[in-house]
Amino acid sequence: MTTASSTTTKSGDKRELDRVTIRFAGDSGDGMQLVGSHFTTTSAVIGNDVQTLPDFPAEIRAPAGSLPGVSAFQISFAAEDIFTPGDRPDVLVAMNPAALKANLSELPRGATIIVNDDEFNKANLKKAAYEENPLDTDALDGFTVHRVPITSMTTRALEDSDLTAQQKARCKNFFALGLMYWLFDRPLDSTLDMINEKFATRATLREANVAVLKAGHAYGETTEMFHETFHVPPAELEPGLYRNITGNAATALGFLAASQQAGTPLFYGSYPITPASDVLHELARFKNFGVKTFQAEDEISAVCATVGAAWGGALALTGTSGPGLALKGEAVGMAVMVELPMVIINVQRGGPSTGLPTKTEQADLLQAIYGRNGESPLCIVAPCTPSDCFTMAIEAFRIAVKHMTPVIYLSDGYLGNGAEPWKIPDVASLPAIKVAYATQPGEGEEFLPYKRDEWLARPWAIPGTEGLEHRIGTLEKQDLTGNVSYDPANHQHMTDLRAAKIERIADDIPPLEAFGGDSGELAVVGWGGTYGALRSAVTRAQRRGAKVSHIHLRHLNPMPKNTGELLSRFDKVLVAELNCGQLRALLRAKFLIDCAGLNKVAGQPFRVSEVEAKIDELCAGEKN
Amino acid sequence: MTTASSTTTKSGDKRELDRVTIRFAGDSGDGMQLVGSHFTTTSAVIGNDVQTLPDFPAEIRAPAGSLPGVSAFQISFAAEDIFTPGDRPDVLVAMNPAALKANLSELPRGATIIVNDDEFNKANLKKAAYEENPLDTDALDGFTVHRVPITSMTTRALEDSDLTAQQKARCKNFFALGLMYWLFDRPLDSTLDMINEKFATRATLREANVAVLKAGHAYGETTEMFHETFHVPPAELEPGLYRNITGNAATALGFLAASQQAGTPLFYGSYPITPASDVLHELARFKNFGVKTFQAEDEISAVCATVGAAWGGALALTGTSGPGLALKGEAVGMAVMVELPMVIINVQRGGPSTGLPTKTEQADLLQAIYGRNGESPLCIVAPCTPSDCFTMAIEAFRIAVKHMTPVIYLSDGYLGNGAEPWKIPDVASLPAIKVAYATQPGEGEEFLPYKRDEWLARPWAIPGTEGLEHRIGTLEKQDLTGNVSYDPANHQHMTDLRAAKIERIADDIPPLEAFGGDSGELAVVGWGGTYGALRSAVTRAQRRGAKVSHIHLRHLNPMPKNTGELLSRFDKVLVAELNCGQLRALLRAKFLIDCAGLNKVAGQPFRVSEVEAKIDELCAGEKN
Amino acid sequence: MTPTYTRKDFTSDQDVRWCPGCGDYSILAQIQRVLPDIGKPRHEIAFVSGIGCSSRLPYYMNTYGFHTIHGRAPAIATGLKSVNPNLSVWVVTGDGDGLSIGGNHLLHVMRRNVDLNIILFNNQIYGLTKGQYSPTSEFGKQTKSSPVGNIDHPIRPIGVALAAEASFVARTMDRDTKHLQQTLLAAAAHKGTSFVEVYQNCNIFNDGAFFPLTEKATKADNTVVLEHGKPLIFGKEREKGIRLNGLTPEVVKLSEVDESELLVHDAERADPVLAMLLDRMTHPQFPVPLGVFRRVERPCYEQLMQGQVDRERKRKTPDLAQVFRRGNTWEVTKRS
Amino acid sequence: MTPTYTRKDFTSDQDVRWCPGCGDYSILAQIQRVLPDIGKPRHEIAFVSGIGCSSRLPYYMNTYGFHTIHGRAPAIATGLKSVNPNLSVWVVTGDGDGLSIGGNHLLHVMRRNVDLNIILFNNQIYGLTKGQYSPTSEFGKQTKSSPVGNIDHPIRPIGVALAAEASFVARTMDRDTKHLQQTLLAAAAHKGTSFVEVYQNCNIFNDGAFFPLTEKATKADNTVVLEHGKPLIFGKEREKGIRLNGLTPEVVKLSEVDESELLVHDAERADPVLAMLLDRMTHPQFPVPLGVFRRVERPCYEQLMQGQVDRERKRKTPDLAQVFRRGNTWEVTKRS
Ligand SMILES: Cc1ncc(C[n+]2csc(CCOP(=O)(O)OP(=O)(O)O)c2C)c(N)n1
Ligand SMILES: Cc1ncc(C[n+]2csc(CCOP(=O)(O)OP(=O)(O)O)c2C)c(N)n1
Ligand code: SF4
Ligand code: SF4
Ligand SMILES: [Mg+2]
Ligand SMILES: [Mg+2]
Repeated sequence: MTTASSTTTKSGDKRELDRVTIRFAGDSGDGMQLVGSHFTTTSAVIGNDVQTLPDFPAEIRAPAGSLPGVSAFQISFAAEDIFTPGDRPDVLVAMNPAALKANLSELPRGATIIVNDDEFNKANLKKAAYEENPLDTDALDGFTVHRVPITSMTTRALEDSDLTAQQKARCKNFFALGLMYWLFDRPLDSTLDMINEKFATRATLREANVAVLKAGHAYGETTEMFHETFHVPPAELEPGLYRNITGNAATALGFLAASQQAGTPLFYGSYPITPASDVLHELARFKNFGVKTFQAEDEISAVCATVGAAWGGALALTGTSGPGLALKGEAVGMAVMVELPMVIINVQRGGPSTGLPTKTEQADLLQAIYGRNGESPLCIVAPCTPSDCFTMAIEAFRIAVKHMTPVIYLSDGYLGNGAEPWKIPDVASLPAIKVAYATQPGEGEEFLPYKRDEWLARPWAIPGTEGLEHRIGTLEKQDLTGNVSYDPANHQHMTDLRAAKIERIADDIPPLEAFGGDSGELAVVGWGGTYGALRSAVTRAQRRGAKVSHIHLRHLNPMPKNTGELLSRFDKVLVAELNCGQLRALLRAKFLIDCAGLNKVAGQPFRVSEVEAKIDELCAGEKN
Repeated sequence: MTTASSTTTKSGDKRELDRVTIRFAGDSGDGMQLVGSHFTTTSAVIGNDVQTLPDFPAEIRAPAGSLPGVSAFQISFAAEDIFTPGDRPDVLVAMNPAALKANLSELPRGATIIVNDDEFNKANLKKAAYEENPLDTDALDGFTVHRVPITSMTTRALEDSDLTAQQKARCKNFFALGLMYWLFDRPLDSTLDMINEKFATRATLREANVAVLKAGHAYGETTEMFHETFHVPPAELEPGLYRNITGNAATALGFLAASQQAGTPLFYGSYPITPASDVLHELARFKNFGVKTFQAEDEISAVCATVGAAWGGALALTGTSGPGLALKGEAVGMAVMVELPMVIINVQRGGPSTGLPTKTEQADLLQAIYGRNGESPLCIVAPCTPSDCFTMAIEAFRIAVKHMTPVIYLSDGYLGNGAEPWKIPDVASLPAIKVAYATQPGEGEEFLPYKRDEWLARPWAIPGTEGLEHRIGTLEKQDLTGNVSYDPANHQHMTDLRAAKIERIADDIPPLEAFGGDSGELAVVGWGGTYGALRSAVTRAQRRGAKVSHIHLRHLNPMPKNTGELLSRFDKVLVAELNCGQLRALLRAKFLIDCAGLNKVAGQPFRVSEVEAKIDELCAGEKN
Repeated sequence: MTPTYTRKDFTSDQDVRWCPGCGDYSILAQIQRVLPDIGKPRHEIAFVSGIGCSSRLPYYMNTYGFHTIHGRAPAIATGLKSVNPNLSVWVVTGDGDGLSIGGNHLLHVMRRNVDLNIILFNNQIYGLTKGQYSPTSEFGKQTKSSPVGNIDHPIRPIGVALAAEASFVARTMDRDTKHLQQTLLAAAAHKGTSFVEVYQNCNIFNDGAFFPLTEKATKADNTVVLEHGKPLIFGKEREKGIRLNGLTPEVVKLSEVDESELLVHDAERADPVLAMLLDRMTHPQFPVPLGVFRRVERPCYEQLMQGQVDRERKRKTPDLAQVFRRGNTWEVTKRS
Repeated sequence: MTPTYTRKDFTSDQDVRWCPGCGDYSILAQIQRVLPDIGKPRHEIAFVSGIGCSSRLPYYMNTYGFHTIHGRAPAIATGLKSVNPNLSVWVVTGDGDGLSIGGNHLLHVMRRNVDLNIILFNNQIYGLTKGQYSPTSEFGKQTKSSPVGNIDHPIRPIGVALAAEASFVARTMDRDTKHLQQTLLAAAAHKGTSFVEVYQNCNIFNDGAFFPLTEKATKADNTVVLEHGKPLIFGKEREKGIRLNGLTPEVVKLSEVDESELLVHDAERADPVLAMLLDRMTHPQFPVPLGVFRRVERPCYEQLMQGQVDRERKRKTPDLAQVFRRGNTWEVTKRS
């Protein structure tokens, strides 16, 4: 509703808007993630572009009603292409005082707040450390506040139900959802379908949820609390079949697809860790595709088993988050040395150490590049949106198998847990991955396990193949034969070869493109999950006439060949990332370009406005 | 003898030389390391400056007489200050064909070769893969070859001894040593003393070794094989008491001294690994100083126990080599998060992965800086000579304790195993390390475990202290209290504080100095164990009139405050390191200075001549 | 002199953040209840934990505390205890933290017999990461990471401790607050590594895993309490016992078999064979043994370590200057 | 059909680089001798090792081989076997590699019962790193890293394997080439993890550690060979035996005690209690048991894994397009 360019036309009592951002906030037990995802699907189904941001506060359920126990889900839906879940919510639904307190500072003045009035009692106010009821003071001046007795209305709606009092109370999220559906002019069908499906065999629960959802909707319609409702028309999206997908799910599907495209079974070795665990959960459900998941005793075992699986000829995948990647370092070095193809997923989270496990960050880039002993080059790719997780997963294995190298796939908590509409690809149109194991050499020919092809890749010679018996190992190896070699010149040669092999991948990836002019005053450079915020900010600045382009790296090592040249065509370069300047350091070292940095390490994604402000600062001349 | 500036004056039949480099080479079982160290001590005792380079070929004893079984020890001794064990030996002592073959390519034309003629038999030639006896072909044309029947002379010298035949054969290294003492005009006393001490209670062995040593000496004197002997007069060294010391021993002594200076017992948690194990062996012998050594079940346990010891108030030290540092990454991140003082030794070796365990390399610098998840800054220091290992060990703990941070101490195989004369410091002159544990706060004051001093260091509050009970942990912590905090602004703040704390150390270390002019045509920048080679090469170039200076970093993170400014005063900067350009990347990223690189990854130190050649290339204008 | 404490003295100012109903609350409460009785001033007590729901415990204790990284608490505690043997050091870990990623450290700390009290909260699930199977989860269990069933054969915590020759090995349960307290006190009193497995209910991801053992109606028939020197008798009416048939235990009725024929528990037996045999008794074939399986004396690691220091100190006076001068030295004088 | 091989077929072209006299040579030779008889073509055999002297073995085998990193071979082998259950996979490890840094992987691979043949070369020392004490080194041992004596209580490899419920557990010695061969063959024949501890002499850093057990003069009195179903008899004249007194073994003379009273070995007993008891018999109080301690059948990990895949495949036809469309979908059409 605060969208700068929103055009508002009265149509009866409905106001038309370009974009709205809503945040549902409540206790961890209040089911906020669930209503969030219902709202998302409904909005997507009616054709809005949608972006979401779940926000789990901590790993364990904190005491009900407390500040650390607040769980939130933000969704932005729009009549145009959008790239982020919105900087600040236009509407906050606060199911209790703690939810209000934890989120109030995020709201822009003028925002709408809907509170569950019933929960603003003494006990809950105290748990949220409110001395006075904020609804009764001037604390909320400047906001439009609606006090809705959600709990009691829910109970009333379930008077005739056989549910226990506790079960009834648990339904209140659907009351809030129904109310929001009414307010934002959304149909109930999709949610009703899902309720029917989920509770197919549990009639009492099904009926209760339906009743409460409808009660919420009816409440909006019948009370006079809301003077107008809002309508966000469908966005102009690429035609096709869509579903909503989180980055972690897209990652799992991407790797599943890679395995199908390669005609080679997927092996996933992993140890649970937030926020990467969902990839394990997803892949474990695809055993019918030949996927084998190995829940290891730790991350070291997980990566080592994956190296073993790679040796055995599988599409070998391991996955983890920050601290787990630190543990895998030594074994990833082994994979570099023996030159076997595999992919290492790292869903980055807040660090250092255990850090902020449920929060997002991009501070593992340099760990990915350098976090091993010795000169140990490998390839790094990073998806940039939840959907792109699918695409880059396939790309990661394409490179791994063709170039016989481990590839680190850098996702992050924001991508992994965030969801967006995904245009379901046509299976037939997916890129092919060519797997060609070495075969027995011809008569008189010798098999050389470290002989290289034009990409400097060595053969993938898997145990079980007749005539290729050979030994690999982690000591330095003689060129061609792979035998142990302590020869100084050989070590130099092999070090150079390993580096050249990775560099050569640059010939096999698309050039970097600028969104906006190919030259100009400012290039905003990013990588990974900040894509949406950067694209939005750049788009807005461009609309205001700034000569700014957005350049987003999805291949981080090697970088596309034209990277230095492209950047050098801009007067200024701004590298925006959720760390203290890691990509910036790489670009400065590689290209000696004086990049500025926009850096944030707060466990939160960029706000579009933060990026915009920085762009304005750097493009001072062009300000409109 | 090939020293460029050697002045040769005839004095009787003795020729005077400035500098000589000898390499003893034989089978692993031939005791080459032992005679090498005797020769070193003797040379040092008579006042030469000495530098040595042991060269173990592999970790396990290869079959006797085989090429992989060759073990060598190179020593350079001079009448002037020297910084390296010499590029190429003037004299090679080859105890068997394999030793000749393995080392021949290292010899400059004109070098002297002394072979143990007895061992050039069919069997041994075959083991060394010689088709013909090289002594009988023209393979050694251009060298001065002396064929000495060392084995049989040794046996003859021991005719009357009660030793077994095998024991007798083992003495032959002392024959070679005696011969070299004669040739280079060195006294036998120091070696005789050592033999007497070592075999104090084993008369037969004592007498045998003495007899053979003298026989070798006599052989030189009585045969007419050698036409002249050589004399290298004493060097002008700083007056004082000296001993010979390896970098690993100096490291151990430095940390022992740090503990004494801090008045705090040393805890060393380690897991054996080449080439760091010697530090464990050394420290295990200092239990009488209160040193506690813990041989852990792995590197992770070693570093974790060390974190526990740091928490408990000890001077907490852990040590390893390359792959071990990779394993320690996660736990080092923990130390960063809880801000406890400790030192992590990494004696770098050839990588990646298991790599070349007995060879030297400098390829773990970026692993040290970035090898952990999240933004995880810490301090890094690197000694530059075996003696400097002592100095920088104390410096490491001075910083760790004062700034409450883990410090990584980057040694390498070349420093660790190499030896040089060490001017024994006066204990009273050693720098103080001030340890001040937190004490109970005054009445009404609150103890805040994350309150900082002017260096941004938090208090060191150790369990057992009354009134300071508090909790630390690896989740992000609230400023001041250290309680768990998920607050975004706090995370940013703490991230910034951790970074600022490390940056502030720059105010507490000496500025970087240039050897040579403070500005000029070329700065040769290095770090760690390449010091000697770089200093020699720069000195030579300076003598030839080049405007080149040598700048050596011993503090790598943070760097001295004047680093960028100093480098910018040179037309060109050359960063020479035994990796693919790691310091260079840092300097380019930090200062946007277009540094050139001299890089070598061959498991071997720089040759002075290699560095000189590169200097000449870059200073083409000044070439004389 | 140790002050007189109450439970409150061991309660920190941090809000406890476990799911309502979690078994961890009881374990925390019993720890806080017994600590006043272990004879240590509060500032000489330290709690070290790894990562997991259970590992949050140190935050709630008003002692020294360290919430470290996943699986490594035994190693960190080893370092702490080595440099300050006077502390009472407690390690809090979970079935995942202690037996999955941390299995090796656990094994080695126990064989070294570092004087620690290790409390392993066994809920047979990964709680903190929201419900994957753990090394103690039953074969075939369906969880988030094993939607068609766990294929890992579960590990026995007590068996691992015994293989490491831990000098004190016991098992107790969150819901039996008395037995839990007794066991914690016995662990604290023991010099050397005390390993205590606590059956703990995770009511969110693995509710009821131990109900047959913990609930009033079934407890007496499904558990047997081990007491040193006493025969193994159990059942609601204490009407059943355990008899050994060769190396095989069997359940007998006391109406049919005389008490004198029953297996008598010997926790102090030098070798751990009896304890190992008892550990093999599992539900539902047997009642599950609770109590102290083994309690033997052997030298503690930190004492041995300190002992070497003390002996060496007596043998060789520490003299830095002398150590510097070890080996061959020579004097360089100013050349004229 | 498997070709007929000789030892030579299993010898690679690489020079063997152990110290002359090292026990590793014999183990290598016996492995090469028995491989022709395991019924596998050479290209279906893979050797995986960690780091250590022993772990160099794969380089010398003309099969597939992988010299990996320290301690991790069991995990790497698990991955390999998981994706290709048809291979015969051998893990070569040392007492340091397998029980120190790699202890946890060893434990977990055995409880999972991955069908591997694990050969642990126990020389009670770190050979490759030149002589530090290992987890199996005796208490008090002086080594480079323990100049005044090792204070770690040694670990029993067999005990750890049994605690992990390994399905095949055996011990043999480098110098008894026949017994070594037999044991290797038995290990190869077993489906599931076979764990074989081999006493191995490191003549450089720990010479003679097992001489009382391996040398002709003393061997018969200091070892007892376990044979399934046979009583435990030993001694130069087979004049001694082992009898059980309750849970305690005792050495008896056959001149005084009838053979029928002796303990009869049962390697196939369902629970590992007897094997655990036997593992406690140590020199010099008892003869050291050699042979197969335990051999039981339980499902292998890789089979269970493959079984789930096969079952799921039958249950749900894999259809990528359908999986993509899981959950709620909607169609976006071109707006007019
Ligand atoms: C290195 C690392 N790997 C994985 C994780 C994720 N993780 C945290 S706790 C945990 C397991 C928790 O299970 P358990 O130890 O049984 O404790 P519970 O939560 O059940 O008390 C895992 C896998 C982590 N924090 N660090
Ligand atoms: C991560 C890592 N830590 C340490 C080492 C050093 N290391 C190599 S082998 C070894 C122990 C060898 O002992 P063991 O496994 O008993 O084998 P052995 O040499 O006795 O056959 C050690 C500590 C290493 N290579 N990698
Ligand atoms: S998830 Fe389970 S173990 Fe963790 S706090 Fe909740 S109930 Fe307890
Ligand atoms: S060091 Fe010992 S184990 Fe290693 S090769 Fe030599 S004798 Fe064998
Ligand atoms: Mg658990
Ligand atoms: Mg060993």
